[in-house]
Amino acid sequence: MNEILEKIKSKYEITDVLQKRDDLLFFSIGKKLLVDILNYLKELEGFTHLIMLSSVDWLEENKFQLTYILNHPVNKYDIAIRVDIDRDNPVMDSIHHLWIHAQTDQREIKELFGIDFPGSPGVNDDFVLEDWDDIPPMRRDFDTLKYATDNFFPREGRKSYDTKEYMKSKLYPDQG
Amino acid sequence: MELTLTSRILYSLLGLFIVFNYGLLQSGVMRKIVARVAGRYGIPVYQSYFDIIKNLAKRSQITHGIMFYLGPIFRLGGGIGLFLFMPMIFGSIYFKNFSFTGDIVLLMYFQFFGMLGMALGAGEAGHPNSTIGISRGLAQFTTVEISFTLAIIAIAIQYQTLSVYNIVAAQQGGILHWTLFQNPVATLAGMLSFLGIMRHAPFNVVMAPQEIPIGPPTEYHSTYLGMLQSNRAILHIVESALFMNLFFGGATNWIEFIVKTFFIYFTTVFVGVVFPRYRVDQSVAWFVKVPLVIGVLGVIYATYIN
Amino acid sequence: MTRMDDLKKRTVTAPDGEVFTVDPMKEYFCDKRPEVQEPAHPLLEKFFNWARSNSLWVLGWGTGCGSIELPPLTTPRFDMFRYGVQMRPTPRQAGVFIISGYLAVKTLKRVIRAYEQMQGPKYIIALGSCTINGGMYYDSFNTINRLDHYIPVDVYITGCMPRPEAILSGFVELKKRIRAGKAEGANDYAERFDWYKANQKKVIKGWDMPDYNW
Amino acid sequence: MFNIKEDRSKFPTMKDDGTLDFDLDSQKYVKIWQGPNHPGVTGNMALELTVSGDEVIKSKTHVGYLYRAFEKLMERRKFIQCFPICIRMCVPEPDINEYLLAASVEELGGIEVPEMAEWLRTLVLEMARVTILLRGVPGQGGTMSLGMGVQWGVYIRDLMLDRFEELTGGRVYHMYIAPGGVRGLLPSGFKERMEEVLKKIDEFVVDIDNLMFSNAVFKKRTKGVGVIEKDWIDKYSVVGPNARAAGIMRDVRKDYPYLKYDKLDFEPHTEKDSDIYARSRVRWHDLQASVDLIRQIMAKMPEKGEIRAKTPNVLHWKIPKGETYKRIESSRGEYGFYMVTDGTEYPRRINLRGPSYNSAMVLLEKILVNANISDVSSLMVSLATCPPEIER
Repeated sequence: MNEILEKIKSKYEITDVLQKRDDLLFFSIGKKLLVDILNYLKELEGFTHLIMLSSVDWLEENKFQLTYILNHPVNKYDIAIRVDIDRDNPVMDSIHHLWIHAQTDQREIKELFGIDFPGSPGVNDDFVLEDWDDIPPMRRDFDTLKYATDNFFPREGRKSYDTKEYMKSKLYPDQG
Repeated sequence: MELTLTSRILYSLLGLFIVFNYGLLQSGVMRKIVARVAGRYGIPVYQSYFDIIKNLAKRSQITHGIMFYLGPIFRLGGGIGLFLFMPMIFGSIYFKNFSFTGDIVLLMYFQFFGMLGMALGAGEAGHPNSTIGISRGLAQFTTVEISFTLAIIAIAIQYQTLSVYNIVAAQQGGILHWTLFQNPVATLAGMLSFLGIMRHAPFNVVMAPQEIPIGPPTEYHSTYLGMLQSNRAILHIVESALFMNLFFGGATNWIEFIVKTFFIYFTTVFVGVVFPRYRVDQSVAWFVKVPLVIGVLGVIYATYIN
Repeated sequence: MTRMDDLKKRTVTAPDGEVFTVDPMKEYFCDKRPEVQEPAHPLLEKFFNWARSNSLWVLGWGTGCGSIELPPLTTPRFDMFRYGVQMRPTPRQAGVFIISGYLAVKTLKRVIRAYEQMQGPKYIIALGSCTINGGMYYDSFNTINRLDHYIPVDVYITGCMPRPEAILSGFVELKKRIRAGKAEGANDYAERFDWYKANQKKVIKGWDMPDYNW
Repeated sequence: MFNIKEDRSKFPTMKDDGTLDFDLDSQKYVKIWQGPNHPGVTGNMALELTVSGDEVIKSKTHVGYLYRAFEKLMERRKFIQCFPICIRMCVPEPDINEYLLAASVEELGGIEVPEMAEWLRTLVLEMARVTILLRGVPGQGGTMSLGMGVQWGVYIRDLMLDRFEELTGGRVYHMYIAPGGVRGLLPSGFKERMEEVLKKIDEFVVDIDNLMFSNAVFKKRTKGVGVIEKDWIDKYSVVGPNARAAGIMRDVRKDYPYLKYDKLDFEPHTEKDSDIYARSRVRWHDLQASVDLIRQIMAKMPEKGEIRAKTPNVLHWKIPKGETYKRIESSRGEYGFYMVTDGTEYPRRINLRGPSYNSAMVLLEKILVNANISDVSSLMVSLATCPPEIER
């Protein structure tokens, strides 16, 4: 696993490398270099199997993080590449030419996070939601409880406590 | 003594009533047998009565047009027509129905008449699944007719008659006189086509629930469905009675009638339980290959021994 | 909205060259308000209800996670056929509709469409707490919280996925309600139709069909 | 003897990039929805089929009918509260989600799972695989109206659910695997009762072989239908039994051994011709392998042992910032779990990737082209799609 890391370090400028386990490696890369490092890993290094493309919303640092997890079926280890995209104009170039099934991931991320992948086939189709007019729901600034209580008819009598306060009041009632 | 026309009609209606009730109970028994193969008790035997009463008791129903309304009527007409022109009990003047007038060609016409009427009615329903089911049903039924007509020709050559009444008369007198033993090849062709007529498992692509949810009758409900169900009960018994008269020597009393039709119909259920379903092109290809050859051999065999 | 172009008015040239216009909104649906269907003469209605209760035809569509407990009902151990219950694939012929658990908004639109296509006295069995107060998904933006605001429900069965025995007891409970003549969900839907439709339209935004289409 | 000149004038012409050019308004094609309410669909998933005659020209998969926004809800719940909601992701096989969440939380939280707990987790995972395969293997015949096999299979699945109920208290959702270990030891006499159920499954395996696999009509309907070529395996990232049916060995239990699989000897079966028959044949061998695995586990498992590691108070458990990808071999293939934590009590992001995500969307749309309408539901069941896995 280390010689792969050395080769990548020599070729591309990657930051905060994390050697998770002996067969899992995380590292971040610039947005521009992503497509050709994927191409390089897929064609030359034998990472032919794209497991997943997922995205994490770091609201505090005002950025999205896209994670591409690749797998090497012969030597049996994985590489996860993180890319940071700023939240204001979330656009990323598509990789459906490398793996055809990536278009489904990109379609889901477009609908649920609002990150656009221009050129990916069928990226604007409905994936899961139908006639959705609010902001993309998986973003952290979308409050799902408020949306549910406004639109659907919550039945009265359902009270949910915050576990910490509730436990404290139960265990130490005298402290108030 | 000859019966007057009105008493003949009344006795035919009595025969129809017996056949209708026997059909409902028999379909209950058949579904219980299929359930027992799966290891469970299955529906109560009289469940078909509940289903028909419930369907007739539905409060609302919609119609897609006049032909949609006439579909089940044609289907029921085909079933009852098949019943009327065939002797239920050979020898008894009461349950001879009107078999002296019609012959086997009229019966085959009624067989196809019911399916055509249903096809037109279901076509008007406008549901894509029913139109697909119709095209499959008619395509399959035409190839089923091949081996059935060849078996009929073999019998006609052998007994020199087309009237069902005389065919049954020629088979009286002991088991060895049945067509089963006179011309076993034609009987085999007939029974293979019977599988196709009854549309049980290897050939039930017409009402295939997993592919096109129940094909033609998708849009039929409440009273239409009640009519279709009662026709299915009558048709099963009358079809097996037709095959009983042609190949297994007819019936001289009701007990023999019930026993024979039960076992004839049981063969299709017996085959259907353990077989998955052919696609339409495969079932059409199968009917043109195997039963066709057997039918031709049956005709040759009939001309040879005659 | 790629989905909507199927329902727009368009002119089509048939293979034999004849040109005609197709207006899907009028031709594909037939919209007429549902009206209350009066029960027949009391004595006859008692007999009909007895027959209806003994022949429950369930629509074979598992809308939620509870539908994994429906196949065991057809096996020798539970065998719902002894109660005269049977699965039917088309909503036209079904009489009972089992909403098995939570209901996404996208499924709710299809459930309403299937419910309105069912005929005559029709009954709804709702499984689990997700149909009562949203259950575990009370805070999800895509699942409804109270089913009875959208379609009239006859029998609720408890259990976060009720066991097959519980579903069988639900069928027996439904039989009692039918025989007692209290299972009039269809008429209730017809009487309070506007209230139901307002609730449905509040949740389903792209309502591209007439109000009541059967 | 007489050659029929193939008249394909009615059918659409093939464009250069391999797709067909047809316009829906030319009245030659029918659009049929094999939609959410369809007995042939293995869950709530809609196939929008464009059909010319009996042949499917184009198919588009619509999902979202079972969407409950799991990942959004899990961001609002503490780690221990995520367990009940995480299992309800895929109904026929819930235990794999339980193990994946527990394993991720333990890896990020830095907790060592004791020996006995790992044995029990392996046992529960193999029992879950047997439960889903008992319905999956005969289910292939069920799409062709071979109802008998499905009834026998689902009945024996019920007996296995009794063992689950005995061990964990729940029939389908078990909540047995908790962060740090498992919730309880085997009840006394469990092994004998499990042996009875395994004997019944062995009989069922022979019955289904006679009833379904050696049935002439079943062979005619499945051999050579829905073939997946070898180079599609990487292009569409096909995993699990679908890949093994094409001759490529993809089994997470062998490639990345987790729990106790390195101590058990089993050999995943591979076929060559990768059509519907081969895929159901591979799943049939998987069923037997799992039954044999359960016997091995129960033989090698120590009697007593510490079953739960010490975890901090689960209500205020803060897991340090980190991310991990855990994978497991579900009955349908590699099932992955990507979790990101940001040091608070709530997970920052949990993303689950099941094998149906790729096989039911893009691969199914490719296989269905030029398929007969009757084969659509058998093709979908042969890929072992589980629709809630796609939209979670």
